[in-house]
Amino acid sequence: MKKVISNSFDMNLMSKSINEGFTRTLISSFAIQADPTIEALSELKTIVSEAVTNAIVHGYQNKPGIIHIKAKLYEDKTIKIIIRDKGIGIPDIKQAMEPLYTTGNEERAGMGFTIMETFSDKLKVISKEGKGTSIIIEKSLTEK
Amino acid sequence: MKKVISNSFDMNLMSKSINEGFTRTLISSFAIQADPTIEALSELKTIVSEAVTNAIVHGYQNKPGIIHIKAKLYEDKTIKIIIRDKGIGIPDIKQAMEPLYTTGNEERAGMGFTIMETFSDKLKVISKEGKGTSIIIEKSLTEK
Amino acid sequence: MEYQIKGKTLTVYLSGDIDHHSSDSIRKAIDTLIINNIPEKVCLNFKKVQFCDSSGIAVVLGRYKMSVKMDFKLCLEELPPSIENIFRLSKIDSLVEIKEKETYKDEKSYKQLI
Amino acid sequence: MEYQIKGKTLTVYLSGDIDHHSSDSIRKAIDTLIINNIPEKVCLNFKKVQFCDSSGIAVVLGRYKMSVKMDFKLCLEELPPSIENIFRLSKIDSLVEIKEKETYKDEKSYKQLI
Ligand SMILES: Nc1ncnc2c1ncn2[C@@H]1O[C@H](COP(=O)(O)OP(=O)(O)O)[C@@H](O)[C@H]1O
Ligand SMILES: Nc1ncnc2c1ncn2[C@@H]1O[C@H](COP(=O)(O)OP(=O)(O)O)[C@@H](O)[C@H]1O
Repeated sequence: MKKVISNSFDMNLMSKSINEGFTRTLISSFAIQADPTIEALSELKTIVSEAVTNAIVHGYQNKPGIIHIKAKLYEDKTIKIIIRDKGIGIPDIKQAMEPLYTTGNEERAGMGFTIMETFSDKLKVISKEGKGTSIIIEKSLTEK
Repeated sequence: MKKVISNSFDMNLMSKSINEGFTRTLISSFAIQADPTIEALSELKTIVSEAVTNAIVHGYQNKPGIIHIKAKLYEDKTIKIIIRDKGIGIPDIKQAMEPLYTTGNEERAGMGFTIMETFSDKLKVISKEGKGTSIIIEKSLTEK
Repeated sequence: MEYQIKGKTLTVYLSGDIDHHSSDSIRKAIDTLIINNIPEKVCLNFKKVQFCDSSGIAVVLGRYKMSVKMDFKLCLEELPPSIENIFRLSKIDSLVEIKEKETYKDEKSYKQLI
Repeated sequence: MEYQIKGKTLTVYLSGDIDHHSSDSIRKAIDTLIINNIPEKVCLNFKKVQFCDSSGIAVVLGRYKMSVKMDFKLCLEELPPSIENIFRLSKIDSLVEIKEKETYKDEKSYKQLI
């Protein structure tokens, strides 16, 4: 059955670390329209924070770039979020998703993908070297 | 002198009245990066609320549509916001901007433009009948 | 939204955000209270209002028209500065009594005294 | 960020959001405190932390490595449930002592007794 969209937006945003907090506020004030549980909202903020940080740190290597964020809220109180960068891309997605794997410095723990996977109902990663990365997340905002 | 941009985003959002509150949160969590005065932030939220409401109520006549929001934050702590709809447009902008003038029902006070003008440093309205309306606002976020 | 009826005075304690999205239900709630209680005075208290734009002005203007028709006095109470600002812009203060917090307090203690 | 030194124990009271944006200054502030005080035990208190993602995990893992090198004990205090959740995910609890609020309280009163 096709899901009915109750609200949606899409946004282009500068790749700056100050926008990590901004996108968390953005996504929670959007998702709050579905009257989510506190836990679901907290998990959603964490997912978005991880994905946006990865676009900034890994995708664009802390250099200027544009992050694209798309969100759809459905009548069944689920949310779909796509976070996309046109950065360096991921050569080996399977390896990248392993817990503790990181190409970053001591600032990174290699736990971003593990957290995103644990907190979302569906997680899809599409990436092409030199082209960029898209993270597609689906999550229910109600009691499990 | 050309102003230096410190942050920017642009967004497409569904024309729904529930998004009036969402865009207020959006703009304040963006503008807060410039460490604004409480008064400037409160005025900015009001400006955006009026412009977005107008797009929903007048531009799209409460029917489905997309509202486009673009915001630029400058290093000198000023903000520029463009709110655009592709709705019915304004036939006579001068008349529309008069205090108490409204084509709406008793839900409207005809004070939207007056408030936007009072609270912003610069306000520009571009509109074409049948094509849509753009509101361009510039505002300093520091002490006057 | 809460309300209080004291003698012939209805006080409606508004709260949250008053914008186009919320104004319809606020308007309906106030009108139901007025119609059910036929007060001689209606006070709208803004102390707990977080945000108010010109849709809130329209709510007040509509209740003012109603007050003329139904012959009651309308007053606004405890306006936060930013809201008082936009109400003065639209000259609402020339139509409707705006009670300062002090006046309000004094009147209350006065009522308690008599 | 606040801190307290009691005997050879340094407690750092973290606050606000711990993310990639803020983690660098948090890391530097903790390290300066450690280097200036050469404590035997370092407790990171998370009571006032509003948000923490994997960048916070990296901060803790980094301080753990430091604790091995510089020979001090590291512990985490008063973790909000959502943060404890992501710390357990990354198995930090097998490296670092996680003090429950209760234990913490008990120990404090104990210290005050002796
Ligand atoms: N948007 C991205 N663009 C390029 N590489 C990425 C991106 N996201 C993740 N990666 C790669 O996947 C690895 C693991 O990511 P993650 O699990 O989030 O941990 P961390 O961010 O701490 O490194 C990263 O170190 C990086 O090599
Ligand atoms: N985005 C828009 N699209 C079409 N018409 C508009 C738009 N914004 C404003 N107008 C016109 O200008 C009039 C005055 O607007 P405003 O001062 O905001 O008062 P109000 O919204 O209360 O009517 C509106 O009644 C409408 O006719």
